[in-house]
Amino acid sequence: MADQKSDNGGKGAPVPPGGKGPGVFAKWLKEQIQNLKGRVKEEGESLKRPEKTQLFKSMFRVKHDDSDRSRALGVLSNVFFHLHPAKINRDAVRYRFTWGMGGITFYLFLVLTLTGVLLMYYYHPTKGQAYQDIIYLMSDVPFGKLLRNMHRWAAHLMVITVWLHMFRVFLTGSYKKPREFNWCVGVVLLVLTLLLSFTGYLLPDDQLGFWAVTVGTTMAQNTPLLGSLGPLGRQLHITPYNDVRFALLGGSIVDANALLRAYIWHCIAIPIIASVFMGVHFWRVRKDGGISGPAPVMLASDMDKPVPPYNPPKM
Amino acid sequence: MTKHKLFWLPMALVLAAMVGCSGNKEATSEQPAPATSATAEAPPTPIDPSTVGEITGKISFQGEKPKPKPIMMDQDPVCVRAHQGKGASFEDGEVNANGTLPNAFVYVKAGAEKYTFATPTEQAVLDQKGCMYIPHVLGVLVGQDVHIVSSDPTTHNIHPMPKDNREWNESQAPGAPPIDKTFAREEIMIPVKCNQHNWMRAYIGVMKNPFFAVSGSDGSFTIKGLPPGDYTIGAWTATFGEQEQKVTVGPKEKKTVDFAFKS
Amino acid sequence: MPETPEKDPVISQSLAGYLFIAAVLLLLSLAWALWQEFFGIRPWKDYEREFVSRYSIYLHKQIPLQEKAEKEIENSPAYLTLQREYQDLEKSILPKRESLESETALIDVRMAGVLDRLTDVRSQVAARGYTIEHATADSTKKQALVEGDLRPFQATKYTLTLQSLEGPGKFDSVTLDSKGLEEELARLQTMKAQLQAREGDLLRPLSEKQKKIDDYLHTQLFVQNRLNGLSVDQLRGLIAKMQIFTIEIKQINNPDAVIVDRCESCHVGIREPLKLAPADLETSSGKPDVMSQAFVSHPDMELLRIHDPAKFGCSPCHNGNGMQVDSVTQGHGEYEHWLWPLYHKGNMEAGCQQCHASDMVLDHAPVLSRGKELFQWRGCVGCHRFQGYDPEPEDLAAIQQQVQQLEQDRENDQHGVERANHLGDIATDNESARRYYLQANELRVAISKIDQQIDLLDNRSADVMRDMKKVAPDLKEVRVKIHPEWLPVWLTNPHAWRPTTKMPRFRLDEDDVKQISAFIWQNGLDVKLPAQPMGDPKRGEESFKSRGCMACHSIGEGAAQEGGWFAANLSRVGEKDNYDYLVRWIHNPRERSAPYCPYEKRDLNPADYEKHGLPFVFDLDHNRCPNDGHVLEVEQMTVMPNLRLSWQEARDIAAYLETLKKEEPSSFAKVPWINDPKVAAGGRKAVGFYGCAGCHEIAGLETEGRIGTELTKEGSKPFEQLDFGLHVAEARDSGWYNHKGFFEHKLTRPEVFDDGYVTKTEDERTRMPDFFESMHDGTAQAVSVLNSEPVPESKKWSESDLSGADQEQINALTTFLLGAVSSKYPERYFYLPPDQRRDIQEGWWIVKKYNCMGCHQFTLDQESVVMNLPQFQTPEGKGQLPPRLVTEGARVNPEWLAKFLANPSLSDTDTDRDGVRSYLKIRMPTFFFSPVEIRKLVRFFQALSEQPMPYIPRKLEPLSTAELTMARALFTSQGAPCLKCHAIGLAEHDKNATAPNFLMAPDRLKADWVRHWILDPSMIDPGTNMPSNLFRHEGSRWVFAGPTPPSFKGYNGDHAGLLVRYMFEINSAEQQRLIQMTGGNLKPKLGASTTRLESSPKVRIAGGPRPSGRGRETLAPRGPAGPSR
Amino acid sequence: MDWHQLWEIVSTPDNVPIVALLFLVPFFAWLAWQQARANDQLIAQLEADPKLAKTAHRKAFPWKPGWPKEIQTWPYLMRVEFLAAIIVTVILIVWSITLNAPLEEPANPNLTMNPAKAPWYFLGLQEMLVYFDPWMAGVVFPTLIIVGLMAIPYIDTNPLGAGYYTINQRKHAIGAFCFGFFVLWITMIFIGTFIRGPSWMWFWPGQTWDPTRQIYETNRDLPDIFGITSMNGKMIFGAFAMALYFAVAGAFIHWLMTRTEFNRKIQKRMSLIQYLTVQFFLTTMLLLPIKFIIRRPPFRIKYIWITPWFNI
Repeated sequence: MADQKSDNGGKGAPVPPGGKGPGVFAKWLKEQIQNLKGRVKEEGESLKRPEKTQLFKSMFRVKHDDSDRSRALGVLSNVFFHLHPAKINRDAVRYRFTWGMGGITFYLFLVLTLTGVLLMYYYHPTKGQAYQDIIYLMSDVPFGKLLRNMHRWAAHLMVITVWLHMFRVFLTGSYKKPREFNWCVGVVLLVLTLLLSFTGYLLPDDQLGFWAVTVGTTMAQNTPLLGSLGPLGRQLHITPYNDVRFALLGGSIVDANALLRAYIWHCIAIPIIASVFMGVHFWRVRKDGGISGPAPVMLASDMDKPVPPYNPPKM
Repeated sequence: MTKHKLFWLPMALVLAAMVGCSGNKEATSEQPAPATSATAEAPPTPIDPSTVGEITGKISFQGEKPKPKPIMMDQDPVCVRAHQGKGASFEDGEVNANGTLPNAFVYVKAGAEKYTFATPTEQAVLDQKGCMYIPHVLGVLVGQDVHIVSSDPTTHNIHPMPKDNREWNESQAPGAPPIDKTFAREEIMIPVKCNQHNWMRAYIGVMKNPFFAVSGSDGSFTIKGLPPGDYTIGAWTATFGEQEQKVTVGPKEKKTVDFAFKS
Repeated sequence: MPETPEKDPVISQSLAGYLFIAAVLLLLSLAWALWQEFFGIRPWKDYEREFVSRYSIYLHKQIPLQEKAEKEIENSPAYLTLQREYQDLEKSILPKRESLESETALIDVRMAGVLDRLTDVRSQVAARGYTIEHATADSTKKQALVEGDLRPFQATKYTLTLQSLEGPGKFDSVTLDSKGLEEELARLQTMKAQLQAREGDLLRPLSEKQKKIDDYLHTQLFVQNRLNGLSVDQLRGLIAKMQIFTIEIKQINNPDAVIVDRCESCHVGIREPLKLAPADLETSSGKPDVMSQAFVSHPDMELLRIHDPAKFGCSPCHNGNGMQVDSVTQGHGEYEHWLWPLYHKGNMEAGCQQCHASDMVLDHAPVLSRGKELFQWRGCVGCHRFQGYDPEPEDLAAIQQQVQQLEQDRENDQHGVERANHLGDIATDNESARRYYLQANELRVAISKIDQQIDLLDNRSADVMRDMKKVAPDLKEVRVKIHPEWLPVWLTNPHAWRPTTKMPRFRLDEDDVKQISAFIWQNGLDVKLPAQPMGDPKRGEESFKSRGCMACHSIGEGAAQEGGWFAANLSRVGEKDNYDYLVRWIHNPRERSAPYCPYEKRDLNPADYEKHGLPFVFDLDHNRCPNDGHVLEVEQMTVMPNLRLSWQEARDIAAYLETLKKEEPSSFAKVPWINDPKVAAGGRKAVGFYGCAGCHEIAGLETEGRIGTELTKEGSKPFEQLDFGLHVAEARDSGWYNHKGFFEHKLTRPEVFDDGYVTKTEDERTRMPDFFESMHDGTAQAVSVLNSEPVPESKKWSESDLSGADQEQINALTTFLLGAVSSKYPERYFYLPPDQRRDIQEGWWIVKKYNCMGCHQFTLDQESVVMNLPQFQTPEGKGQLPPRLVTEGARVNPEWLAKFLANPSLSDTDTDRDGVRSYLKIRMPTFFFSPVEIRKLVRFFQALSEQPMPYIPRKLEPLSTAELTMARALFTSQGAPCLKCHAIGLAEHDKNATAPNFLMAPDRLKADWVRHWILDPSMIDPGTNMPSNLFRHEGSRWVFAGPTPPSFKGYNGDHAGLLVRYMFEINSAEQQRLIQMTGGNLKPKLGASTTRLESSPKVRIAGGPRPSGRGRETLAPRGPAGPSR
Repeated sequence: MDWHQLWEIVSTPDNVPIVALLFLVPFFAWLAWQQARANDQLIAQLEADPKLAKTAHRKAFPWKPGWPKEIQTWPYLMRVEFLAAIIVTVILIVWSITLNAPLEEPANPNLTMNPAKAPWYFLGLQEMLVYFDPWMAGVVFPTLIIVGLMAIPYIDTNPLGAGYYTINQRKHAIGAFCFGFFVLWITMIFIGTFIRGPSWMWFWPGQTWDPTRQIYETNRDLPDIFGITSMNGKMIFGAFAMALYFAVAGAFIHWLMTRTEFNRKIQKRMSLIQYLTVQFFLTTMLLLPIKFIIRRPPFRIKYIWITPWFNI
C-alpha cells in the first residue's frame, strides 16, 4: 500500500486560494473531491491483488505463481512445510500406496495437543475434583463435551492409524536399509502413543479408568526382579511399597498420587518425549531419502549387485 | 439398557400426567370455591307447586315394648326440681303408647339431588328445658340458623358431635343470650350432648332438601311438597337403627310409606 | 509439456471436487457441532423459554381474576373503613406536614447561603494552615506565623444576606467570622434534624395504617385461598421477573456439602410462590405435556422451607445426577453408570432416611415412617441388624463385657494393694513406707469405685433386660400354653390359619414341620399351672371390648375384622391356647414360669433357689440370680402390658377367648410323635438354620446371633452385588435390574432368586421366609402392581384382600431399604439435634415399640385404633376414649408423669383401677418401663410441648381468706359446673364422673396450662367433654360467665386465675369441706373412703406395681406344684 | 442368541474403534494385496525377460516418458495432505457429536468391575494372561514385542521388496509379521473385547454375559496328564517338554527358512546371531497359539513347565 501512496503523496494538499470568492472555492473543492475519488479507486483496485501488498509480501516472502522455483521456495522457505522436500517421487502422492497414515497420525497428534491443552484449563488432577471436572466439562463448558469426545476419539484413532502406518511400512519393506533406525524410532513412537493413551485413561477418575489402570499396573507388579509378585521379586525384598508398580502409581493403590503422576506423564512428559522422537522420525525420513516408495521393483537377479540401480539416496 | 430407559420415560409421563390431571381437578375446585359456596349461591330450582305430592306414614314398633329408662338427674338439683319430682326418662328407645315410635327422622335420602333450595330464613329452635333438649330430634337445612335457647336456671353446655361438620361446644349460663349456629354440610344425624348433663341428648339432621319429618307421639309423619319423582326414603332412629324404602311419587299423589322397627 | 502423449494423471488430476466436497462436509459438521452445542445438549433452554411464556400467560390470566377478588375486598366495609381512616389521618396531618416541610425548605436555603461562604473559608484556612505547618520546624516561628497570618484571616468578618427563617421572601443580613459561620451551620443542621424527626413522628401512623391496609388485603386473599394471598402487584412483579428472565443454567451450588444441582434449569417453577399444577402450565393447545409436568411447584413447600434448597440441593434427597442437564435421562441419572437414579415416585421418601436414620417417625414422610415401623414390627430386625433398631442385646453384651473387665481390674488392684502393703512393711525408711501405704489406700479407694461402677452396670443391665423385647412369643412356655396338635398346623402355613399374622411362612416340608414341632415341644419348660375355675365368657367379652385389648388385638376375620393390627388376631385363639395359661397371661403377661440367667445361660429352677435357702420368687424386685448375683431375666420379653385386672376379670376374658374358634382343637391331626426324641433330633438344626431364635425365646438358643445380613447400608450396596439369581436378563429387560426391583421382588417372594436353580442344596437356598404370600401370583404380575402408584395409606390390615395391605407394606419397606445408604451429605447434615428435638426422636421409638398410638393421639391427624372402634362412636363411647396427649407435656408435671408411667394406678395397694381416670372402662396398662424408657418418655412429652426440663413449678400467689371463700362459693355454686363431672372421691358421685379428681391437680398439672384449659378447652382438645366459654372477657380479665356468688361483688381479680390458684390448694380436707358445702346435692357420705386417693402416691418406679395377684390375691387358687410363690 | 447383549457390547463407545479395526485392517490388507499382486506380476514378467528388465519402468503405477519422475511438493503433495486433514477432521467431529466418550461411576476401589478390562489396545496382553503367568504376559511379552519389532530391520536380510508391495519376494517376512499382527495382536484384542465376559469367561458372541455362570474349569498341567506328581519330577518333565518344543519348532522354522533356493540364499546372508534371533522370536511367537489351543477344551492344560520360581 505504501508504494501507491507515495505516488499520490507527491501531489500534496494544495493550499486553498484564499479570499478569491466563493465560486473559486467551490471549484477548488470539486477538484479535491475528484482527486480523492481517483485515489480511492486506484487503491481499491490494488486490493484486488492482495499478493502485491506489502503485508502479504512481508509474510510469504516468495512469489505465488506456477513456476517451479516459486513452488519449491514455497515449501522450502516455510517453517511448517520445509520438512518436505521440494520435489517428491511422482507416485508418492498416492493414498493407495501410502495410506496417508503417518501424516494422519501426526495430524491427530496436533488435534490431540490442541484439544488436550484446552481440556487442561478445566481439569484438576485431584481425587474427587477430577470426576467433578469431567462432569462439569460435559455439561457446562462451552463445547466441552465436543472437546472431550474429540480428544478421546482422536486418541483411539491415533492408535489405529499408528498400527496401520506400521503395517504399511512393513509391507512395503520400508524399514530396509538405510531406514532401519527410523523404523526403530517408529516403534518407540508406537509405544509412546500407547502410553499416552493409557495414561489418559485414568484421568477422568472413573471406574473404567480406575480398573483399567489397576489391571495394567497389576501386570507391572509381576515384573521379574522389580515387581513384588514377579519371579525373584520376593527374593530381592521387593514389596508392594518399593516395586515398580509403586513407582508408577506413587503408592500401592491407584489413588491421588497415581492420578497426579498419570496427569504429568500424560500432559507433559510423554508429549515432550514423543515430540522429540517425532522430530527425529521426520528428520530421518528426509535424510534417509524421503519416503521409500513407490520404488521400482527389484529382481532376485539384481540381488548380488551392490547398489540398487535406481532411486539412490539424495542429499 | 437403553431400551427400557426409553420405556420408562413414557411410563413416567403417563404417571405424571395422571397425577397432573388429578392435581388439576383439585386446583380447579379450589379456585372457584369462594364463588360458589359463600358469595353467589345457585338460585333455587323452581318446583311447580301444582304438581307436588305428599308422603305420609307411620313408624311402628314390633316386639316387646321396652321399659322407659329413668334419668338420674341428682347430679344437678336444678334438673330434679324442674321435673317436680316426677322424674324423666330417656327419649332414646322410647315407644309410644300405641306401639309406635316417636322421634324417628324420616327424610328423602336420595332422589332430590337435582333440586336446590334457598336457605330458609326462619330459625330452627332447640330449647333446653328441664335439662332435656326440646325437640329431641330436629331437622334443619344446610346453612339454616339453629337457635339454641335455655329455659333452665342452670348452666348448659351445648356440644354437637358431628362427623362431617365442625365440632364445637359452648356453655350457656342461666340468662345467657341464645346461641345461633349453622351447619355447613349435610349430615345424618349429629348427636348433641351437654357437657354438663351427660344424659341430655338431641339429634340434628342437616339436610340439603326440606323433605323430612319427625314422627310424633302418634308415630306418624308427613313429608309435604314433594315434586313427582322416584325417591329413597330413610327412617332413622337413635336406638333401632335405620331403614329405607323406595317410593315413586306421581303428580299430586299422596303416598303412604310405613316403617316397622324391631327391638 | 507439448511432447507428452497423454496428460500426466498425477499432475493434471484436479482435486478441486474432492476438496470442495470435503470443505462442504467440514462446514456441515461444524454447523452440526454448533447446533448441538447450543440446542442439542441444552434442552433446558427450551424448558426455560417455555416456562417463561406459559407462566406469563398463566399469570396474565390470573390477574383479572385476582383483581376482581381484590376489588371485592377493597369494597368490603372493613377495607373501606381502613381506607377512610387512612385518608382522614392523611388529611389531619397535612397542614402540620406542610408547615414542617416549608420550614425545612427555609432552613435549606439559609444553610446553602452559609455553606456558600463557609466552603471557601474552610478551604482557605486549610491551605494556610498547611503552608504554616510545613514552612518551618520551629514552633515559635510557627506560632508567629499563626498569629500573623491565620488568626487574622479567621477573624475576618463577612457580611451575608441570608434567607430569614421567618418566612419566604424575607432576608436578614448577618456579619460573621469563620467561627460564627460554623456555629450558624451547626445550628441550622440541628434545627433541620429536629424538624425531620418531627415529620417522621407525624408520618409514622400513616405508614402503619398503610401496612395495615396491605396486610388486610393479603390476609383476605389468603383466607379465600386465592393464589397464596399474592396481590395483583405481586403477580405483576412475577410477570416482570419473567420479562427479565435470563435463559441460563439455574444452579444451586453449596460448596460446603459439594452439591451442584441444576435441576431448576428445567424444573423452573419448583420454588415459585404460587402453587402450580400441570394444568396451569399447559401447552398453547391446552394440553398438559412433559414440560407442564416439569414446571409444577414442589408438592410440599413446608418441606422445602425446612430444608432450604440453597443448602440441601435437590439430588441428595431425590437422587439423580444434579449436574447433568444435557438430557432428561442424564439429569435423572437413569443410565447405567449412575449409581443413584432418581427415586421412583412411590419411594420418594427414601431420600429422607440418610439424614433421619435416628428418627422413627417423620412428619413429612408417612411411607418411610411406615417402613421403619414395619421393619421392627414384622420382625425383620430378628434376623437383620439395622443400626438403631433393637440395640438392647448389644448393649447387654457390652455391659457384660465391661463388668468382666472391671472385675479383672478389681482383682489386679487387689493384688496391687497387697504388693504395696508388703513393700511398705519391708521398706527401709518411713518416708517410702508412708508412700507405699498411701499407694495401697489409693488402690483401695479405686476398688470401691469399681464396686460402685459394677453396681451401676448391674442396674443398667437390669434396665436393658427390661427393655429387651422379642417380636414373637416365648417358646419355652409352649407346653403350658398350647395344644401340641396345633403346632404342625401353624408351622405348615401360619397364613392359612391366621391370614393377618406377622409370622412368616417358612418353606418347610412335612419332616421339617414334625422335627421343629417336636423339638420346640420337648424343649419347653415342663411346669404345671394351677387350674383356674371357669370365668363368664359374656362378661369377658364385655371386658375385652371395653378394657382396651382391641387397641392392639383384633377379632374377626376378613371384612368382619375389628380392632388393632399391632398384636395378634384372636379370632381362633380358642383352638390353640390352654385356658389356665391364658388366665395367667391376661392377668400378667410378663409372668414367666422360670427366670433366665444370662451368665449361666439357662433357666433357673426351684432347686437353684432351694440350694441357697431362698423361696422360688422372682420378679422385678427379686431379679438377682441366687447363684452368681447377677441380674436375671424375670419377665416375658413381650411388649404386652399388664392391664391390672382382677383374677376374676382375667378368667372372664380368658373364658371368652376360649370360645373364639372356627373348629374344635380335637379336629387337628394327632401328634403321637411329639414326645419322640428321635423326631426332635433334627429340629435343633432346623430351628437354628431358620433363625427362629431371632424372634422367639427358645431354651438353649438365647444367645443365637442374627442370621441375616446387616441392612443399615443396604441401599448403598452396588446392585451388581445383589444376587438376582437367574433373573438377571429378565430383570434387565423388564427394567427392574436395580435396587428397587431387588427389594420388591425379594420381599414379595424371598425365594424368587433361587428360581430355576437345580443344583442348590436346601442349605444354599435363601432362608428368608415368605411374609407377603398374597402377592405370590407370579412374579410378573407382582412387578406390574409394584410399579404402579403407591397404595393409599387407608388400605390397612383389616381389608379382606390382603394383597393391598401387603403391597403397601412392601412399598414402605422398599422405601426404607432404598434410603438405607451412606449419605452424600457430610455427617453434620444428619438430623441429630442437640436440644429437645433429640428427646422427640428418642421418644418415638418407645411410642412405636409399645404401640401407644393404639389408644392415644399424639397429633390430631394421627388416629388411634380405639377411636375407630364401633363401641367408641356414640357420644357416650367418645366420652370413654383414652385422653388425647396432644399437649401432654404442657399439661402435666414431668415428675408426676414419671410416677404415673411407672404405675398408672398410682397406688401400691389398689391396683385394679386407673389412677387418674377411674371412670374410664378402658385402662392405661402398666408397661413395666425401665427408668431409662420412663425418662425418655417424660422428656419426649415435655419436648413435644416445648417445655423446659427440669420442670420448676411457678409459684402461685396464695389465696387470701376472702378469695378462698369466693373460690369455694364458686366451686359449689349452681352456675359452676366443676363438681358435676369431676370425681370427688365419693363412689356414689364418681360413678357418673367424667373427669379426674381435683385432688391430683397440685401434683399433676401445670398451672399455666390449667388456666388456658379452663378458658377454652376445645382449643386444646377439640371435642372434649370439658365445657367451653365458661369465662368471658371483661376488660383485661376473665370473668365467670355464669351467675357468680354474691361474694364476688366488687372483686376485680381474674376469675380464671382465682380458680386455678384454688385448684392448686385443694387437699383432701378442702375437698371434704366442698362436699359438705354442696349440702345434700352431692350426697356426701361422711367418712366415705376419701383416703382412697393418696394425695402424693408413693410409687416405686423400680419395681412397678405389684399386681394384686402376686401372692396377695386370696382368691387365687394355688396348686401345690404351681409356680406361685 | 442374545442380540441385546451383542448390541450392547458392540455399541459400547469404547469398543467402536475395535469394530472399526475389524473393517479397516481387512480393507488395507486387501489394498496392499492388490498392489502386491500387480507388482508380483510385473516382477514375474521382468524376471522372465531380463532385457525388458533393463529398460522397463519398474512400477505397477503407470508412467509414460515425458512425465516428470518427480513432482513439486507444492501443490501436488500438499493438497493431498490438506484433503486428508479435512476428511479426518470431519470424521472426528461427526464421531464426537454422535458418540459420547464414556464416563462411568466415580472410581471406587471397593467395587470391582466385572469384568475389569484394560484399555482395548492392551486387551491382547490381558488375554495372554490366560495362557501365561502375569510376568510373562504383562512384562516379558510386551518387551519381546517391542524388541522384536525393533529387531526386524536387522534380522531381515532379504534386500528385495524395499519400497513396494510384494508377497512373492518376502513370503516369510510378511507371513511372520501378519501372523503376529493379525493373529497374535488383533485377534487377541477381538477376543478380549467381544468374547471375554464377566470373570474373564469365554462367551461366544451372542451368549448372555452372566456373571454367575458356572463353567467347568480345571487347572491341570501337562505333567499331571502323565501322572507326574512330585515337584521335581514336574520341573524336569516340563523342562524336557519345553526343550522338545523348542527343538521341534526350531527344526520346523529351519525347514521353512531353507525350503526354497531363494530362502536358502537369504538364510546364507544371515550371521549366526541373526539366525538365532530369528529362531528365538519365531519359536516364542508360535508358543502362544499352541498354548492357546491346549488351554481350550478338550485339552484344558494350564502349564507345561512348572518350577518353584516361574511357570510356563
